[in-house]
Amino acid sequence: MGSSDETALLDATGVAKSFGAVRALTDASLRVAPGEVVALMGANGAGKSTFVKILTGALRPDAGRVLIRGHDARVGSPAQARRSGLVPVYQEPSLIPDLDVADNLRLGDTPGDAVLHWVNELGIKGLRLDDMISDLPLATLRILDLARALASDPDVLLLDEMTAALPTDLVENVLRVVRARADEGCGVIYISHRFTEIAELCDSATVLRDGRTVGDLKIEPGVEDRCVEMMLGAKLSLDKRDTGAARQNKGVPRLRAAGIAVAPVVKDVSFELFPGEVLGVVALEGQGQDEVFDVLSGHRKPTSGTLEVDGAPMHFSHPADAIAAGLSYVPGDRAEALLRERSVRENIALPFSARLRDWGPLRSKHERQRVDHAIEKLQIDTRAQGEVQRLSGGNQQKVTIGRWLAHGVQTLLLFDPTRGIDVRTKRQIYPLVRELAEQGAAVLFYTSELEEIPLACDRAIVIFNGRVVDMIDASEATEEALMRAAYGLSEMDAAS
Amino acid sequence: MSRLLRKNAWMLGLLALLCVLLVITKLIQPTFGANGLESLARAALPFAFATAAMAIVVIVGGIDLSIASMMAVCGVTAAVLMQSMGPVPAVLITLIVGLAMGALNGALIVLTRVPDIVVTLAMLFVWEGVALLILTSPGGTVATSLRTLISGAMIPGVPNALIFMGVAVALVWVPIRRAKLGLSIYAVGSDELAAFRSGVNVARTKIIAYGLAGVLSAMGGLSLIMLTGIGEPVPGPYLLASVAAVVLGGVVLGGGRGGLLGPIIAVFILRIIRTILTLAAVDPNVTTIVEGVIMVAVVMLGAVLTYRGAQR
Amino acid sequence: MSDQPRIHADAGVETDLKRFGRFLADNPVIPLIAFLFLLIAVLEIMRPGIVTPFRAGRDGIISTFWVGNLIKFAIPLAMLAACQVLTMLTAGIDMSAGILATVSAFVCATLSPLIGPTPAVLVALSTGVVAGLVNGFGVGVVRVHPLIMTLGTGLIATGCLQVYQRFVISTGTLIPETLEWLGTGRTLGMPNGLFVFIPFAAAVLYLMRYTGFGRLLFALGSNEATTKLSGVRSWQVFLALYALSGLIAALAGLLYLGMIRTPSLSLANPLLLPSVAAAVIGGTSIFGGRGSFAGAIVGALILRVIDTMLTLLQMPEGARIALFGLIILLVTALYVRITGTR
Amino acid sequence: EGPYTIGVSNTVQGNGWREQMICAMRAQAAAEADVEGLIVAHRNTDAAGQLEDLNNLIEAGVDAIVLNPANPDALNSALDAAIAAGIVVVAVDAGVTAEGAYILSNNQEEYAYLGARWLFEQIGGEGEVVYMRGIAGVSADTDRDNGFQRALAEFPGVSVVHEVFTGWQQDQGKQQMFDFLATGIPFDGVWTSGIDNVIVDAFLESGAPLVPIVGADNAGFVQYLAEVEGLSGAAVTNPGSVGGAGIALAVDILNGNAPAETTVLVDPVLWENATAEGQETIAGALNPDLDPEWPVSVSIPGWTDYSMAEIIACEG
Ligand SMILES: Nc1ncnc2c1ncn2[C@@H]1O[C@H](COP(=O)(O)OP(=O)(O)OP(=O)(O)O)[C@@H](O)[C@H]1O
Ligand SMILES: Nc1ncnc2c1ncn2[C@@H]1O[C@H](COP(=O)(O)OP(=O)(O)OP(=O)(O)O)[C@@H](O)[C@H]1O
Ligand SMILES: [Mg+2]
Ligand SMILES: [Mg+2]
Repeated sequence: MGSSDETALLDATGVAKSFGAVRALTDASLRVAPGEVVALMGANGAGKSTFVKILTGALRPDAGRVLIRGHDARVGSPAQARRSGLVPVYQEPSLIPDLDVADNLRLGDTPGDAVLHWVNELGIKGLRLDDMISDLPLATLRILDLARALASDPDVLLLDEMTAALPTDLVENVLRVVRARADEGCGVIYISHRFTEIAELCDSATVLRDGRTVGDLKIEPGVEDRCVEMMLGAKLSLDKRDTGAARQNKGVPRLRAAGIAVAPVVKDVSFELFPGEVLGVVALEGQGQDEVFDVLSGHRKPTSGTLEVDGAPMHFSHPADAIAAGLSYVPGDRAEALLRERSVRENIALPFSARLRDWGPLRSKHERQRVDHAIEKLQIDTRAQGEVQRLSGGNQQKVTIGRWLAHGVQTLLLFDPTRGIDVRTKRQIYPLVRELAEQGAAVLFYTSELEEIPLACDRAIVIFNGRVVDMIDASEATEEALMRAAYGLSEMDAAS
Repeated sequence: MSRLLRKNAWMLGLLALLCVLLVITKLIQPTFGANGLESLARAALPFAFATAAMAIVVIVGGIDLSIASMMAVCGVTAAVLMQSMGPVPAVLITLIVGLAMGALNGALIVLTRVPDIVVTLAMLFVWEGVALLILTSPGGTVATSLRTLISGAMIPGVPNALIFMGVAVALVWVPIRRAKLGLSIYAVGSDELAAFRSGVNVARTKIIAYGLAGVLSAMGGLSLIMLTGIGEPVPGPYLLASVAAVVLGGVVLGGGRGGLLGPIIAVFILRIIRTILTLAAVDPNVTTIVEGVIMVAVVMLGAVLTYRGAQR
Repeated sequence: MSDQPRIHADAGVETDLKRFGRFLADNPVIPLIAFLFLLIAVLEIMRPGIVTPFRAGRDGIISTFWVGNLIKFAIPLAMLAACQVLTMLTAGIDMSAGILATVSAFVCATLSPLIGPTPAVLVALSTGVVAGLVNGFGVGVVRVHPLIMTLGTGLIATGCLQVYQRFVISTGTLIPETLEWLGTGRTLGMPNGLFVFIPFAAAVLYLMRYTGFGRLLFALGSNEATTKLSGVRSWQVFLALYALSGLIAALAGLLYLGMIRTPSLSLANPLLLPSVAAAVIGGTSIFGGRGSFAGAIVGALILRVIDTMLTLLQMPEGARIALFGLIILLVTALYVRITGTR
Repeated sequence: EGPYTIGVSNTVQGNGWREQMICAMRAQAAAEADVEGLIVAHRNTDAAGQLEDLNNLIEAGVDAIVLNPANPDALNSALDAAIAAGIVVVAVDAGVTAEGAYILSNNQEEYAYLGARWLFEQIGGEGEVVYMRGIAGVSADTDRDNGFQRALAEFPGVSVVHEVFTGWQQDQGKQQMFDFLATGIPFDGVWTSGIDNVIVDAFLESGAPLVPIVGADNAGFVQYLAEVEGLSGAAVTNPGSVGGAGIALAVDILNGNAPAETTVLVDPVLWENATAEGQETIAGALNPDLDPEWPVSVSIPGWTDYSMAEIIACEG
């Protein structure tokens, strides 16, 4: 527990930073004492990532003072930060894609054994030092990033939305390991939009709003509302959805998958998705959910199995085929979904020009209307809209959803759409998804945050080891039940 | 083992292609032998150095359009110097000149933040002009000791030119590839931001990579005058040829992937194709067509194979 | 509760200089045009009177309007730069543009006496389209790197031109009158080539900004995976793009033929590197996703002004060439500094 | 003896003069009964590339090599090897320094001297001239510069007001002349290194008064000399058919009829249109159907045995 009379490991005050006209930070401050885990909180675009980048020398501040163990410090580069004991895990994976794991570690002089130890500890099995980074899944990369940070024996660990792309089991491990490090005296700055994680891990919270530190809080039961109020400058009710009576699905399903298999991961995935329904998908990391979404979106051909849309059999050989059949896909990986140096408008309007017959003059009025509607619905922060890469991570994520919102959807395939999105916007996305469904769309919704299932879905299928092992109704979908199912435990129950 | 094989599949494929081409040469011209190999190796020398230079800057994520011009500068510098001093100091000075030119290219890229292709396009003209200022028309002299270095074969069947090339490139590249610097070069080429965040000094790495390209260009310029015996101020056709060989050799434009061996094998392939076409007395105009077709076809084949692989 | 994201009211904090810098960054053509005028001013100081339309030489009036010539020679260069800008938007490049222009010019001049000017022009344009389709097939379908693909087709086209050339050595050459009129004629002191170029430039600018096809070019250069996700079949775009680039190159070749009036086997080849230079000086990124044809036009004019300056400077050829490079570097470096773009 | 296989090496492609040279070689080879095959290495490259081609020709087992050398000194290693292997070496257009090689060359220095002297005389021995050269740093350009400077030294009243390199490119030359005309700095004559008809065009298109212009005997320029009102000028012959002559010489040597001298200089001739006599020569040389970049002088009397039609057919 940090208190002000101890010497802080890190004490930053009055940090400011502008990007052209965008003032990301105006007056941010933060302190971390040994053994303390401080949550850095704020809405999307509040400046959290910018703050972390400044503290670790990846960006130069316009103003501000940083003390490390009470001494003035000028952190000029990430390498220098590391030498001063400040070790970050940035929100974007910071590993070199074309080098293998060993070379990546050698680059930062990090001992390989220690990293492998931490990787194991964090629950990733079978990682080899000669694996190419570009071949590894996102979750593994995040874990590797963290393991690398841990292995370099940090005094202060800065974790920027480390867990956003992780499935529940891995999140647990991360929280456990980080807590243990803190107990050994390491200071931790922890950024996440998930209150459950913060409640479990953090001792205190520093809240940023519009680039300014608006206050510090002690984490204790019931602090959530107060915290949200500080983050947003307004109250937000966090009530649950009234799931009501279970839906009655009748007639022809919008989407029917029968016996889908993708060698070697997916073995047998079958489900039916009806118009007006939001069907959740629950799975731990690497159970085949990625491949299933790839098949549904036309990215990959299944080894066997059939797809039907509105009763007609479908064979997709290109995403365009899936889109023509009304299936719109929001991928989990933003790198895949965004034109980084193009504007928000162009990103959202992209599908309007996709087909050969749309190559002619743009219908700009039609387009502007739809795009503006989507921006408004999702409350995308358009301060830096000239280039999507200048948006904060959460706002980038919203753009990927906005694209299909503007285009209009029949069947929406959402792969972890709330990754890195702040509480307020999440609370707007669930009703949005519901609203789409009520208007007749069918939604397939994979999320790594189990608490979202009852908030957004009617039913959920559980995928374990490449098979659909269970189907849970929203009314019964407690986190515990989902977790059991996700670990494949309910199947064993049934067998015994 | 299979990993190693897969990693180097492209290079092994190129090597196999080279062997096939050698066999074809032998079939067309049964007298083709040690002499033929030797002149092949000599013809490949300037291309190999230009290609190695280009490969390094492409790996670091850039491109250097001024390589042929730097070769011309180094060629005339050495040829002029050797009129008044011994070969060893002249060669050393030339290598330093090459290093300085390359490093200047790199420094300009880093400092001005102008994209690599623009800076080196401008420097293409600057170095070309400098070469003409050093020597307005072909001239100068080259020590015979240097010229004999790349002729004949000390080890039967292995031309001296090949040994010279191997030793020179290896001296520059192997220690760097082994050291962390080599890793940094690949890292910067692969993902500059991630490299910076992993603690790599991006600016220094780039300048060094361009400097290395300068040194290799200097070797290319030296090999030119070793072949011809005089310095020529007009840049030869090495720029586009080196880009083609680099890509053919499996280095990805954009950076981070590939090595030097593949591109150098590609140089030999391109050279031997010309030999074959000459031996077969193909109409020279058709030769141009055939060269173009082969270049495109090999890369197409590679693209199709890797695409298939990715599609699984 | 306020739902709208807050906009910082920070206009007051920002200095005028910074704001001006940002204005320039948003309109990158403006500093380029300023450079152009600066260079022209330097030229006028070097050779007083060169820019003015009519002036007395020793033997009376010489009706040489230098600005007209500047524009005249910049037109084909700017057209080839359009090939580069369009392909660079998708992170490509068209290294065959110069040769395709030459092929088109040579084919037109040699076929005109045989089949008449109009069919010859059509055949010439179609050579460009066919070669462009080959490029597009290689890049879009087989996924060969554009640099290699276009380099390869350039080589192949050179060879074909050489072979073709042997059959028409003595058939004579004829340059269609319309092309001569476009290439050498003037209206109100301005080259007639503008009658082709202005609609052309307008069409390219429109294509890039206001059509779905233009959107896709930017999108493909920015992130091909994303365009695929959005339902774009990229091979269609590449095929159309490179065919268009070939067509533009062929058209530029025809105009150039009308201007130079000597169908040489290397007529437009030397325009290739300058066309790339004009595109990149004009702010087009070779890595795709960013580019401006207006900038490329100004870039072409700048290159031509530098050419004139150096032609008129009395200095050793080496110094001239080196100076050319240094000026290009200086212009782009200042440009990057002012606009803050890359 | 025969039949022989002859190798040809040339380092500039896509230039009318060089194309004619190659065609002359083909035509001459077709006309020679003893020649069985021609292996032509013809591309754009530098001296090192020509070395490669020469080595490939040696490897191909040719009996003779006829080359247009990129440089007189740079090719010795390959040429010495060829001569040592008993291969006859004939350099055409420019010389080589290899011992034992035969040279049948257009006299480039004389070429420039002849034209420049005519020009300086034409402008009355004083005034300013524009000097439009070829490619900086290339041997042929240096040779011609020597000739030009020699003539210039003989006319102290003449000075060079603009010196520029056209790169032997039509568009470059035309654009540069436009620039000179635009500056308004007066000049009295133009000497060009073979980029000539576009220079006349530049004058005509800008409406500037014509001055005497010296060029080469390219079909386009010769046509202008005959037809353009008010143009006084001269074409200096530089026949591409030295190539054919080279083949003839190589065959002679192979057949044991080697000439006493290893060097034969083909001296250029000047055709001017200022005198009636000259106009007649030009009228006789006109060939309106020929590619405008091709020299009109297609044969060298005593050295070549083919007809106009044969060289144009370019087969062999
Ligand atoms: N390179 C940049 N150029 C311009 N604006 C930028 C840049 N980087 C960040 N910004 C802007 O700075 C503001 C703060 O961004 P930052 O990434 O720090 O937010 P954040 O608090 O991490 O948000 P999120 O929760 O969405 O990750 C945002 O408005 C963003 O658009
Ligand atoms: N390319 C990506 N695709 C998918 N997930 C990503 C990607 N990059 C980062 N993430 C995950 O998303 C989370 C949020 O992204 P990012 O780090 O950009 O957010 P941030 O700037 O901190 O913003 P926010 O507060 O809006 O989440 C990260 O913690 C990371 O795990
Ligand atoms: Mg962030
Ligand atoms: Mg962010």
